[in-house]
Amino acid sequence: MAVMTYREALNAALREEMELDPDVFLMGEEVAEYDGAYKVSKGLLDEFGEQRIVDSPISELGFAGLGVGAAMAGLRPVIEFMTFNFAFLALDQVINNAAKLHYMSDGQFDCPIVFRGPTGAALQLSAQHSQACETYYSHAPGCKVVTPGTPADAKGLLKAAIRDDDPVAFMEGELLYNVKGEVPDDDDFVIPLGVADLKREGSDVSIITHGKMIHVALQAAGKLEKEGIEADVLDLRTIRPLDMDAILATVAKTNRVVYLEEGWPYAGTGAQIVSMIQDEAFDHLDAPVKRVTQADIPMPYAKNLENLAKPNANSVVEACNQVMYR
Amino acid sequence: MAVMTYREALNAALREEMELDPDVFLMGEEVAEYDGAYKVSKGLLDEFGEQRIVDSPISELGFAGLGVGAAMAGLRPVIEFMTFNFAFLALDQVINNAAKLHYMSDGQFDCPIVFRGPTGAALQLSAQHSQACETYYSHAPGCKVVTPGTPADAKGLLKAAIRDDDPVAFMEGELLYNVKGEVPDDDDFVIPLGVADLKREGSDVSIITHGKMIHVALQAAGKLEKEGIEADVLDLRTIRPLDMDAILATVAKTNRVVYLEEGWPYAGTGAQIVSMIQDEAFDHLDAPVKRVTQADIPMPYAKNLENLAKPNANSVVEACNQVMYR
Amino acid sequence: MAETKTKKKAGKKDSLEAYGVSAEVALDLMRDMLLYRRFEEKAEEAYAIGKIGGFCHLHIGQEGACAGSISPLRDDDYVVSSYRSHTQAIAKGITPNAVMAELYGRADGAAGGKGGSMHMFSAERRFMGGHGIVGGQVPLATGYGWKSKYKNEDSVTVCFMGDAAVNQGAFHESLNLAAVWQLPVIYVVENNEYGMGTAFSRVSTTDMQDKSASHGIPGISVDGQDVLATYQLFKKLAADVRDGAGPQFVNLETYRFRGHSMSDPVSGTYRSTEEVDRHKKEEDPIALLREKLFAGGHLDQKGLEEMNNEARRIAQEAADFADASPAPDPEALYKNVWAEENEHGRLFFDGRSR
Amino acid sequence: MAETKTKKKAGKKDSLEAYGVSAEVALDLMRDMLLYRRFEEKAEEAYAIGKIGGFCHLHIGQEGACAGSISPLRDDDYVVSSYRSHTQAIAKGITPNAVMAELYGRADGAAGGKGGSMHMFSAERRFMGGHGIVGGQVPLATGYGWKSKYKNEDSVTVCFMGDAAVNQGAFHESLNLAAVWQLPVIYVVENNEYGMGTAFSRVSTTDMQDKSASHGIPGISVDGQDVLATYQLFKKLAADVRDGAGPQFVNLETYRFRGHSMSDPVSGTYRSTEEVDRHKKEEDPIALLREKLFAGGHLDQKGLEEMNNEARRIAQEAADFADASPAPDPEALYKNVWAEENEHGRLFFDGRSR
Ligand SMILES: Cc1ncc(C[n+]2csc(CCOP(=O)(O)OP(=O)(O)O)c2C)c(N)n1
Ligand SMILES: Cc1ncc(C[n+]2csc(CCOP(=O)(O)OP(=O)(O)O)c2C)c(N)n1
Ligand SMILES: [Mg+2]
Ligand SMILES: [Mg+2]
Repeated sequence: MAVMTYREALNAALREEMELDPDVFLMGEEVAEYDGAYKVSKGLLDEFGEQRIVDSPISELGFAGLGVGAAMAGLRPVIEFMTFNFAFLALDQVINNAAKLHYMSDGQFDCPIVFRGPTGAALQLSAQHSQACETYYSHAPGCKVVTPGTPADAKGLLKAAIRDDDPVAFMEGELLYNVKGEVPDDDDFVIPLGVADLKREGSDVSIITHGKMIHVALQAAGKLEKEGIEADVLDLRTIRPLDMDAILATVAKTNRVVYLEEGWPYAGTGAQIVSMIQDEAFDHLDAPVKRVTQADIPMPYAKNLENLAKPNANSVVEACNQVMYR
Repeated sequence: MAVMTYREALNAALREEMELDPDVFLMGEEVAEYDGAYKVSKGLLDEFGEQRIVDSPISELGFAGLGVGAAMAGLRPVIEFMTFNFAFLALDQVINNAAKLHYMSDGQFDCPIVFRGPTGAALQLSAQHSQACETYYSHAPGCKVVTPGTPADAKGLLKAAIRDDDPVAFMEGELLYNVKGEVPDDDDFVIPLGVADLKREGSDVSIITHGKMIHVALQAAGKLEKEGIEADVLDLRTIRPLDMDAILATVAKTNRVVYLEEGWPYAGTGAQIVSMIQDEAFDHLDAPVKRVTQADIPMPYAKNLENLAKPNANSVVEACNQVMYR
Repeated sequence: MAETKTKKKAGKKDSLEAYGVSAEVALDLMRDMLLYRRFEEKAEEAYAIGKIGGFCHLHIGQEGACAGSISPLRDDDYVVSSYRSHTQAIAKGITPNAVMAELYGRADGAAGGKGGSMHMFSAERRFMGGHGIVGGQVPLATGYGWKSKYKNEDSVTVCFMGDAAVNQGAFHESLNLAAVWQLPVIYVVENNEYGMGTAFSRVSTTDMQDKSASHGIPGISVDGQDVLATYQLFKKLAADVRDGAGPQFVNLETYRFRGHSMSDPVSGTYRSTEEVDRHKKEEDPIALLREKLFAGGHLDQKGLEEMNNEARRIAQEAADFADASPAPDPEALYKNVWAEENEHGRLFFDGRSR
Repeated sequence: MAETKTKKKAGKKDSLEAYGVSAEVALDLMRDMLLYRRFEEKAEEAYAIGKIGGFCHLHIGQEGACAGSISPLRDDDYVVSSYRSHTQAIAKGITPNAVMAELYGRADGAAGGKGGSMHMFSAERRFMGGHGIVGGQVPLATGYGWKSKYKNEDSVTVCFMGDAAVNQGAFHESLNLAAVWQLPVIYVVENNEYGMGTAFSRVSTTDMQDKSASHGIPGISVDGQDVLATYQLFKKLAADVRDGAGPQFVNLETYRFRGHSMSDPVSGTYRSTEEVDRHKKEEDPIALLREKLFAGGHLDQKGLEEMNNEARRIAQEAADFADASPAPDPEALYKNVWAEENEHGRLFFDGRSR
């Protein structure tokens, strides 16, 4: 297995899919000449030319909608949002068009489009640049949501997302781009959407999470291990489709669950998952499911406040202790 | 008490608040000369003139943002979205500006603005015009969300929303405008935000809901009554702030809960409330909380499909039977 | 910025030759317009007796704009529009039967009953919808143009929108993108002077024709009540754009003879009854073409009546077809939410597929 | 549409009189620009040693645009801008100390440490922010203008944005609203030729000055490196708008001497080092004014050095002040999320206020 960064893994996935399918193109701000604001598309302009790696004006609503139209007409666009914070401007095109067109046309038009870019907080970027946006996309049927946390997942899932015939919100993490990890050397390494990954095994408590929070979860599991507690760490990887079987399996095993997510609590992913767990595994629960989220406030700039606002390993450990009544 | 329609109640609330405070104005599409697409602002142009009742171009992002700016500068705008379905276009201004400005400026600027209009499905308006939008607004700290279901609540809560110093998404129902009900004659009838209302008392099962679904809940309660089951019907009225005390009280009383909402399930209001109930009233629950929502699909046009897609009294009764293990 | 300004009402008395339009084409346009009128009247009737639900936006009065702009197009050209698009769907080749069945919400409708009045679709005919969000189709159209260019096809996209749509950011962002990338898209405002109850002059300080000026796209006005002038312009524009002329902007001046939708008054509040009557009398696209055809000896009263009866027959047949078509199968409810139901994981969250 | 076109580089050698600017004002502008330059250099230095975090967008090279446009304003005028606004905040009256403390994320910062580089605010000075979403401040500015008109005040709003912002729908929607309602707003593009790494000519087919053409608002270009020309124009425009001239659009031509933000290269990728060097050499707003002041005998080398030392002192003092200011109290975390914490019900959902 090759060791590469999350950024390189995404880059490789894009390159491979573009080589395989001439209808795949990448459009967004600074993706071409500048190699991408976060250099995810590095070198692709040279390889594929300006018709397929396209620098766009700062018109999120316009170029997202252009992508939806191109997808309806048969292409397979990958639309990069420099970050999902800017994609509120494009949300009408994602929800009212991309997610609904297949149904409204009774299946006549597909929307094989990927909207990708970082979501959530990086470091000290303050309120308008530090929002985890999963809820806005996963709420709507017709839209799939993918949140890879490792280089391997980034590569395998991006390839699956590009091949998927539905619109996919593919949410990365700015703080993940430099993270290194092993990525299988397979000629064509694809991870199907809808399969969670047990990133760590343990039978005392389940930490379920997605996206960049898996690293926080694993850190927390390490701390717990020192106290003799073994945690299952389940990485959902995709929020829609959702691997409910894997969720129910870990709940049945440990009977104690913590859901960890980067975003705000109200109507977050965790709320939905708690709602399903208590419904479908009521008798397996030995304690209420606890949730660990960002503080329920806009993200502050000051380093000390930002640290207090973000979920961390200690708050996860504390929640685990609560569900274990320790 | 006077009997009036929900529409008249809203109209009266607007009139009274505009009479009391010259800084309150109403802006939106067709609100002035046309009396409002749904006639909520009927007669107000004559009374207050075109500086305060303002017809806007179809520029949701622009006029919502204008409202936010006006609020920062000291006015108290009421911005009408013809329906919230069109407000996806304005969401950036609501979430990134209105909801965050108070915090980002460390309290220097308030945003006393009301965004109001109908949310959810009316009759056969199809996918793009039939979306319940609560989640998009309640997810973000800094934004309050109000969903009145009766004329009295419409009046008392709109007056409170206009007086509130924070941005409020005030979500009405197109199908509610003609609903009649008693409205207290008080000179100044205000219902504080954050107080749920027990619309019906019973001790066997709790139906918790908000917005226009209270009518469905009451219908279901009527059906259950015939079977000898008495339901508590708790109308949250405001989603943020949320009357958690009232929720916990009904859970403690009945130990069995159904959450009913008009919108999609994934990360809906119900998910959040289930998550809190199982956390804070774990030992009170005799059965998992069940949720009744719109079918998890874009709204279809055909009458038969639309009826199947909407939550109804029978599905609520069925869910109540489930939580009662009948 | 603007290049041509074909004055409204200009040339109404001219002969066909002056438009460079053959009698055959002119007669076809007449047939089309009559069908659109009779079709919409039938829809109006069906709405009144509860066969059609929801919103229903008629094109009555705007038939010239529709026939004149869509007839010159090829099958592989793309057309997309707003919610006011029953007749445009027919013009692009969806059968009146399928359009009416969609209005009725039936299984044989152009969208299987799922779309309704605002959402007609045909992938085969490249009629890309019927869209309900004002301006929402404009970025999509830009995407069809992108696809044509990307694939080196010479197909053209015609994007219709109402006059109110130019105040949406989506319009301006799209025109700029189309200009920067020189996309083969004709953006057309069906300027019927009102967005619901709001006169255009109340929401813009410039003329419609200037609305593309910021983006360096030529703005061209044409009288949409004059179907021949409209046809002539669109024939030329489609050819130009096919040849690489880049994006265009057309102010297609027209007038709606009905209310905004079925629940809105025709006149009385935001426009006077006299204004509407004057337009009906002086600017009915069907009457205007009739005059020309009669004057040129291309058609007589009898021929016209035959055409009209045929239009009536087709509209009636569509209504009968729609009536006979079944409601969608309840099983259809969860069909086509996703193009691809992944092998793993849950896509639906209402318990259906647990 | 456009009315005046003040040619770039025009008049650089003119005497103060030609601009109608007194020596006193010119010297003040010099002092201001020197402060902005030294302040931003200090921020740059602090960033490099980790005192400032996140993004940090400097105004170096654009001091003339800043000083010339804001100096003519009154205290009760509104200014709002993008994330590149440290010096504009100072120009509108926030103390350098408070701006630097905000950059450091400290309790005495202009937003109590919550906003950071992109979000400076002062309700008292009517500096309405620092905004991070490109174009997001343009509708807000329209709202300040609305308020002035609503309250019959003669305050003027100046809305700054970058050249890339004109491709946002928010820009076009706002200009149209301002035109329709004749709001007292001056929309100003600080046109530094690039949006991050994208040259304006790559994302528009028209000149900047034409970007307001669709909305009937005059477009005026001015050389922002020539602080006197800028001052002269804004003095006039502010007076005109105060007198009811309605909205204005200014193409304020300038150039950024640094990278887009601290993590971006100054040159090499999207612009050549020669290009940057040439601008620095020929179009430094400070050097250009210095020449005029020296030539007119209004300032000598010694006077300049004194001014410069004073600027340096203020910048250093700001850094010292920021350094000494405490981090925000952890208690501040949940403060000011809401303006009004309702008596009833739960506003926070993370368990904090259970
Ligand atoms: C974004 C958005 N805002 C508001 C509406 C409600 N609405 C539907 S049609 C309409 C008027 C549109 O007028 P125009 O564009 O002139 O088209 P016409 O109806 O005249 O064909 C409005 C306000 C909508 N559908 N979408
Ligand atoms: C809506 C939105 N899209 C993208 C970004 C990321 N971004 C920040 S600044 C910038 C370039 C803006 O350039 P310009 O408007 O010319 O301003 P300048 O930085 O030159 O002052 C971009 C793309 C953003 N902040 N907001
Ligand atoms: Mg119109
Ligand atoms: Mg720039």
